[in-house]
Amino acid sequence: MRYLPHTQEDRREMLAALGVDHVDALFEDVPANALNADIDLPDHQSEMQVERAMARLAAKNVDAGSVPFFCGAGAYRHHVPATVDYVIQRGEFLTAYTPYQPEISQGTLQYLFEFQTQVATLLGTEVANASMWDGSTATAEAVLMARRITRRKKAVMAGGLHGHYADVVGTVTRFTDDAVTYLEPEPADPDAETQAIIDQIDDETSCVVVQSPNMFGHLLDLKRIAEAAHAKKALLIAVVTEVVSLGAITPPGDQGADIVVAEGQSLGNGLNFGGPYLGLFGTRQKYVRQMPGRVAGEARDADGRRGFVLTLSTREQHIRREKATSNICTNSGLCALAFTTHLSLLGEVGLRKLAMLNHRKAVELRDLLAGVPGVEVLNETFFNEFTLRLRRDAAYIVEALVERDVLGGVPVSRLLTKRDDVDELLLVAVTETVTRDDMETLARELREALA
Amino acid sequence: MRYLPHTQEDRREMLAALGVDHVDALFEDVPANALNADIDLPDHQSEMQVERAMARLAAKNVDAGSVPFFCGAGAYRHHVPATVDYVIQRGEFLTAYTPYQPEISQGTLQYLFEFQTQVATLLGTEVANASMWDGSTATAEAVLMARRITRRKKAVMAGGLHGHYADVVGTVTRFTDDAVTYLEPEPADPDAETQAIIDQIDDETSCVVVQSPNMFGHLLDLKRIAEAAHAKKALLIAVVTEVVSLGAITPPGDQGADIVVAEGQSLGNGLNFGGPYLGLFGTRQKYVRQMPGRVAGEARDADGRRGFVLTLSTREQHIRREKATSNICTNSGLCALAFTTHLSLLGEVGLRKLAMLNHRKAVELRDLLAGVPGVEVLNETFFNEFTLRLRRDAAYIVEALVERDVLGGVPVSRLLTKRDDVDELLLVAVTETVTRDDMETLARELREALA
Amino acid sequence: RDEGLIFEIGSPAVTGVDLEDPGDFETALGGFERTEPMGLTGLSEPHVVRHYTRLSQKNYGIDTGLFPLGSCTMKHNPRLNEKIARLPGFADIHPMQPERTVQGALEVIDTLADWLCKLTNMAAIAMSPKAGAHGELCGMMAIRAALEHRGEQRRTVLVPESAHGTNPATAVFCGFQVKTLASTEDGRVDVAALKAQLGPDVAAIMLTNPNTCGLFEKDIQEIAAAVHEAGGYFYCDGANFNALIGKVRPGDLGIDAMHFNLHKTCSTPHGGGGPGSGPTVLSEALAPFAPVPWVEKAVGGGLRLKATVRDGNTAFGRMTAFHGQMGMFTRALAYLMSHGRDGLRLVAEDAVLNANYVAAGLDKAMTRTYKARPMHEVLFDDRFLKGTGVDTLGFAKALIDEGFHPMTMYFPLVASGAMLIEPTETESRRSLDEFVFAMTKLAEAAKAGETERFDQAPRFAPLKRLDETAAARKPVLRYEPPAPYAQAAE
Amino acid sequence: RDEGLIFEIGSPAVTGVDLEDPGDFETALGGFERTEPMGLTGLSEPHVVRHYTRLSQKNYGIDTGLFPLGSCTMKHNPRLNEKIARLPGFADIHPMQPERTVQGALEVIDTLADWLCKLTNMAAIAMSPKAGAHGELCGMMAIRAALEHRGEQRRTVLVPESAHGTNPATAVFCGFQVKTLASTEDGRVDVAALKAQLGPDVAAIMLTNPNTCGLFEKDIQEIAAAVHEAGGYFYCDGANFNALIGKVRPGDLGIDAMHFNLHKTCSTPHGGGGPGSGPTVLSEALAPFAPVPWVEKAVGGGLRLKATVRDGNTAFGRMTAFHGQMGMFTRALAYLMSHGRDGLRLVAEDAVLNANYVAAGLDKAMTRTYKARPMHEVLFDDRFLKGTGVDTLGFAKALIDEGFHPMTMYFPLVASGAMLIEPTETESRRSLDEFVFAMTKLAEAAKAGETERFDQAPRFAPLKRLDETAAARKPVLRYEPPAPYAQAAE
Repeated sequence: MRYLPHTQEDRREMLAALGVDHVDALFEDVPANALNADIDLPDHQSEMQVERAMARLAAKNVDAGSVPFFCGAGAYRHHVPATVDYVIQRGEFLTAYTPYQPEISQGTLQYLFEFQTQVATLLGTEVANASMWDGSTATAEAVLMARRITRRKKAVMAGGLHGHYADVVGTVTRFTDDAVTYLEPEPADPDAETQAIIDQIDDETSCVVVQSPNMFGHLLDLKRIAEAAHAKKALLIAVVTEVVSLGAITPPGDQGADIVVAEGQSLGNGLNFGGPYLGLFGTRQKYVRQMPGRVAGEARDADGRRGFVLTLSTREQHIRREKATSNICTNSGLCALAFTTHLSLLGEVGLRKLAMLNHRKAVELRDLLAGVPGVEVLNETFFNEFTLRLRRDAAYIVEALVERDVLGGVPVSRLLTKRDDVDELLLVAVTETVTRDDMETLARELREALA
Repeated sequence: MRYLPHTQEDRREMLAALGVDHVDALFEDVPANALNADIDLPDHQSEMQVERAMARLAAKNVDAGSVPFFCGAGAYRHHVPATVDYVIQRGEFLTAYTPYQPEISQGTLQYLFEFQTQVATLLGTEVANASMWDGSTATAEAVLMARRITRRKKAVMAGGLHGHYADVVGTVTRFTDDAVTYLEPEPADPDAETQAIIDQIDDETSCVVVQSPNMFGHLLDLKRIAEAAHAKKALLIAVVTEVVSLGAITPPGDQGADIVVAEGQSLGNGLNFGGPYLGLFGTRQKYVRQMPGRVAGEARDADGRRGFVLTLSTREQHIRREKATSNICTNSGLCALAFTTHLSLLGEVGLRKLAMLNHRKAVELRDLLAGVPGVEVLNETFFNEFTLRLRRDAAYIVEALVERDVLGGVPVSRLLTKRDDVDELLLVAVTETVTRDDMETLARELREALA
Repeated sequence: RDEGLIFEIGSPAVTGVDLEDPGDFETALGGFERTEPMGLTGLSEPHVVRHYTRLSQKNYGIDTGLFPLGSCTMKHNPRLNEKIARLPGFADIHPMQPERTVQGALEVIDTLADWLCKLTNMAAIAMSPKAGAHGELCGMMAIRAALEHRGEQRRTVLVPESAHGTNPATAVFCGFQVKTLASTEDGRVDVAALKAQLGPDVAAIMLTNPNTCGLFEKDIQEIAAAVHEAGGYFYCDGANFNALIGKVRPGDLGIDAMHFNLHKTCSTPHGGGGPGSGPTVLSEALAPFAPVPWVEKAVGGGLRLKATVRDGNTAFGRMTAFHGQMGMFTRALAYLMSHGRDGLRLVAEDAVLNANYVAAGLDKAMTRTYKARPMHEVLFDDRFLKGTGVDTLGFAKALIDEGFHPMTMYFPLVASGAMLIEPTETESRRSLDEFVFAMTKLAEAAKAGETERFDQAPRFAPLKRLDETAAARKPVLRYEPPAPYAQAAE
Repeated sequence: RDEGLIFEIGSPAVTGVDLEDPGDFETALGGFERTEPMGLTGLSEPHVVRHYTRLSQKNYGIDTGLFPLGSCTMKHNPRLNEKIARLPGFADIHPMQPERTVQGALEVIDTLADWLCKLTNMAAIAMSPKAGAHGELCGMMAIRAALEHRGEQRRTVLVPESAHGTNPATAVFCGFQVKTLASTEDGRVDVAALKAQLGPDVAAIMLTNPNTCGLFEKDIQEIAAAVHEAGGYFYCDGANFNALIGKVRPGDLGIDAMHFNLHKTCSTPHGGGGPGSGPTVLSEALAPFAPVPWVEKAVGGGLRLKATVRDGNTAFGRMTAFHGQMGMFTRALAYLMSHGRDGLRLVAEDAVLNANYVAAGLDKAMTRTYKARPMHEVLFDDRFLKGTGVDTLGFAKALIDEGFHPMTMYFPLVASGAMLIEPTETESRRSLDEFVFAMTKLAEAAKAGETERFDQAPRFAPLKRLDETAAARKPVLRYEPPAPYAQAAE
């Protein structure tokens, strides 16, 4: 076995040194009836065999790069510079442990500190943590954090919150006494969504959870909602599923959100069929000790040199055990590295340009699709994704587009699995990787599929 | 431009600091008629655009991994462990300069020292250098070295020497007064080849250049040739184009060769359409100061610690200029790293197993193809490649096999471009990457193509 | 040498990415355009590479040396797995693509699920948990859902003092109350005391096996039977599964749920703190409550993704937006296939052999907490340092100067100044010998009163000892640009 | 910390590769089987990764810092190019596959050839040379072939003293004799003296432009005309083409041949000493003599590889077994396309700007050899060190302690204690400022008599100063296992 350094002779000698003659003697405390059961699995394979088998599986999938591609809904296909992938593959990053020993972990700690600064800047918050698992779990953590801060139980989920995010919040609060209210989706009317949120805020409300751009692509007036929430001493939790949008849009923190969570996959991280992704989490300085997850902070070494350490660990499970702010332990370190490397490459000018390029392409596609018979564009505002109401069932049309070698978007019915009234809605996303040709192909094939 | 760090403002300020107002002032010594000519080339492109354009070109090729594949003739498709590619991509290796500053180049120097030891061990020579460009140029260098040692002008090229290698020797000696004799190929009779070589050795002979396994796959009795050469004080230069064979075969050095050159591509390095490859070069200790190319040697630092340096540089062009043993400067450092990493992974047991596996598969294929009507196997001995005499033109058959999605081997006519009597000869190579299925496919398709 | 922060070495005007110019067009941002400068900086590509290369060189990783971190299983991370995870057919597919365009991906999930179930002899598996702690949550939620389904209100979860902190944290996260389980002198659960603690309010026990003292809970089948008889469930923390893989199936021990840490046992890289992956196996009793989504055979052939809970099944919910850590699944499956049944058994055997070898090697110099045969890790305490003026922290930091990462310190809490050592199976005998030699040398130095080398350790690391207390007192969590001169002058 | 050799840390019994067992079979090796043990050692995969990772950390590279190596053009190596070169369609194709299965590869060669010809305004190009020195050989052989074709016996090649050592070595390799070309006080070729040296035996001149003093040979067109008039050819060493790319076309200056160093100008990585790549452009006069193979349009469409010389063309031969450094071609083409016409001109401008900026920055502390405006590199000599007791070598090694790679030393030979500095265009202003600061600090220290810091330099590198003289006196070029005890005891 290529990963196991011992020869049979090594094993024999080491066992002899331990005074036992068979390795099973080392498993003496295991009940005999549970030792060495025969397991119905194949024996070891060479690197070449494994690579071939896995490559065969990979080849059974239609990768996004091989066809015109318009899927979004919380996962976006952006171009990731080759530099990013090089950086995260360096063994000193890839094979490092959680940086509990700061003297030999400054590489990880410094990039986390830089990452936190970039994230806080992007989200418009005072501080940010060192990452969460993804946007959806970060959202659930935010709801629990709001409860700790406000000591109130009622959480209000906006109708435009990503359906799966709402499900995750529902799951995490299922066995607590939190009272979660789910508002109706308003696929075509963001003002109605906003009003419904505001109407729900009362003196019992811990937080409102609002996504903007929302699941349907509409931009919401977070400032108005923040004011309404703050009037009742409730918190606004803002959710962003496409972090590139923050290169073009005023960040939720600047609009008054108390906690901002985001899915950071768009920068530095590939689609990966949904994971690993990267939860971003920012909040106000005053709430920092209620914040879940790890944080890196500045420190000095014995010689007075600047360095970084994991800090505020008294919030965390390995110190505080059952009183921890969260059970989260391993987070998304390497995804955070990919994110911060990509963002360091982009810089402010690059991120703004990238965001506006995404938006311009979306505007272009909107114009193209608006002319397709049987298609109604529901959005007046959007960033790089918008909703179509089709003449026919969206899932059916998406399947028809597959036949035409186009991955045409995400049917809303896949996000709101419990509803029957969204079957004709299709989410269409565009990024800088989409060409004019791709867009024209979509318009043409959609026209034919709907005909 | 993503690779250029200056902003326009930087450039302006730096020019101002230099007291000039336009960059062209820095090019004041260039004749005006030669400055800033318009060049008919496209402007810069984004990473994504370049990647797409290059990927489109790559997709126009039939890569070896996608079809049953039997090409050899001096370039072999072996499985290279992913570890090797990781190691050579580490920036500290990839982006290092030639290790002239040993204190900050111990990484490169130590692996070169290890490489030289492995190469000398494999070739059966006392010493080896730190690599040449490829097997063919190493062969030409060996001929020139033999002349320096023997002060004789006659070099004899065996009939079984790879046709392109013989061409390279011919080119390098074209403008010198070396007298090179090229013997007739004996595709079916290695004994005749051996005898012809021995018959050519006389008191004027500087060296005989003999490949084994030869171009047709036959194994030659180098010991007999070495004895004949040494009797006349001529040198035997042995050439190996498939270095994996040395895991199974007694090395040329042990058979009496004075200089052994080899193509090292098979270990660690991909096919790469012919380059970069890796020339291996070994010889006797007593000839070391006539040896071309760089060498790493052991040294001590000021504290007495062991280290490594480039040594014997008084042979080299940067010191000795027109009196240098060779004009070679840059060699194949990174390819040598790939080679030594792969060989360190294999170790002795792995290399032997790999070699015997290659040989076993070749034996298997020989048995299969021997039964195909219209095919005559010319070899009694071989390692992982042998020669077929076909009922029809081999180049034609290879084209016919392409239609059947098989890359069926290399027609000898591509190696011996000046001859008309080799058109029906086909070289067929097998490595550990070839499956039983692949072999059966070749046998079947060949049967049909010849029918 | 210090490396500046990107905010210090970069510039707001620089970018290392070339992009098409968006040009002028009529936006649809509804007046929410970002207008203010953000304050981000950029670097050209050459300087990005250099910045992160230099940072990386300040890190220690498995690639640079042995990681004796007990309960963390830091083993070799094969590059093959990195290569496979990057195949476009895996890396460049969207979670919401139509199912027939991702049959290979579903097959990866399905195949990995099959391997993990067979290796544990368990009925079902939830693949979506994003990390070990998330897997714990999954298991405990399944237990809550099962209890709810039975109409029971049990609220107590028994956890030993030696447990990972995530265990009690997770239990509380699901609305349980935690009670500490008593242990015996020899470092294992006190079965008699456990039985006394069982009752109608006990929902579950959470054990780690081998436990965090490195000992196999030899009465585990008796414990499982007692818990089941009392109407509770048995959650097993899978962090230490490396001692058992291919050799012992937890399902044969009577457990109801166990998470994997794919980034420990299955070598998907730790990455400086993630991403992890926490698939969680479930017993027949808990299987109906597994969260969505899961992969199942489709009626017309092929595989489908079951992601909706509307048709009356008993899934307890959804744990994450998509289907789990696909990027880790491909790596883990490649790892498992590479070893195979025969190789995985060797993994467990060598892991246990190595820990025993190190234990024996260190017994002369250090004080082992429990006499019992260790499994894949071994627990020492600070008795051998008594009176030397050296504490566990100083001892561990001095190990850095010897070229090793420190062992796990002050955990588990049951030992005074605990030092928990886990070498893993990917270390050679030579490397174990070097480690034992270094530890022995340090122990001798401590006993010889060379306190300075411990107090000042590490001396040869990129930085000297960092003041973590001061850092926590007034946390600085982001870079703030220095005040402009004018402002500073005020 | 020292890292043992693989022969010390490995074992003959260990392998890090799993292979199918070949089993028993009847071999066809004709009695030449290897029977003796070889003496190679193997390491498991984890330890291979660790060994080479640790070795790599003892290296300096462009990724870790600035490389002020004059005439070596060490610039940023984009990772995009590494990714592209590894596409299976490029990396996994055989040089002898049928042409129609490698049309994309032939297109890469053809397109790169077109770029290089256009950037130089030259008629033709030989793509197969494997490195710069090989390209020089190609150019000089083309000249020999052209002379032979003209029936002339010219044997003299004029080379300035400041030339790279490869120039005279190559000329001799082709059977020429080398004569040294006179230079003027200001560091350039003495045109009048050159004209006087021209005659019926002069086959060619070999110049570098900008020359190795960093100066542009401003009389180059006059020189070219004179050489041509005298019946000779003009070989230009392309090592310094980075100063001109996109900005000045050598063909407009009258040259007949020039090699590229793709690993310098076009950023294909230097790799610790290769692989390089040396495509060589040729004038109309030399084009007919270019070596095989080359890519040309096929009659029925597509591209073909012209590799045979049998049909009476004047190709001077074949330089290498296959078609050149394809792996470098893909990288170089990606580099050129990324920059484009506009970006390449900026490359030359920024390269020259940076050298001038550094030159100006160092003028206070050091002594510049020539007053003339430098191009992409600048030459200093050791006059500023006179009387300090510090020499160029000590000064350069002290730079290592400041975190930089030394500049080129003792080359060109025309300056006393030469220090040739080339920053390249991929360094930022900040990085140049840091370099100038470090150099100035060292110059001040030398002048202040702090000789110890130079004599003992480097102090902070992986090793102290190595004794190269002793190493060359009794060269140890391979590892020899220590004699067994028994033998040693004799």
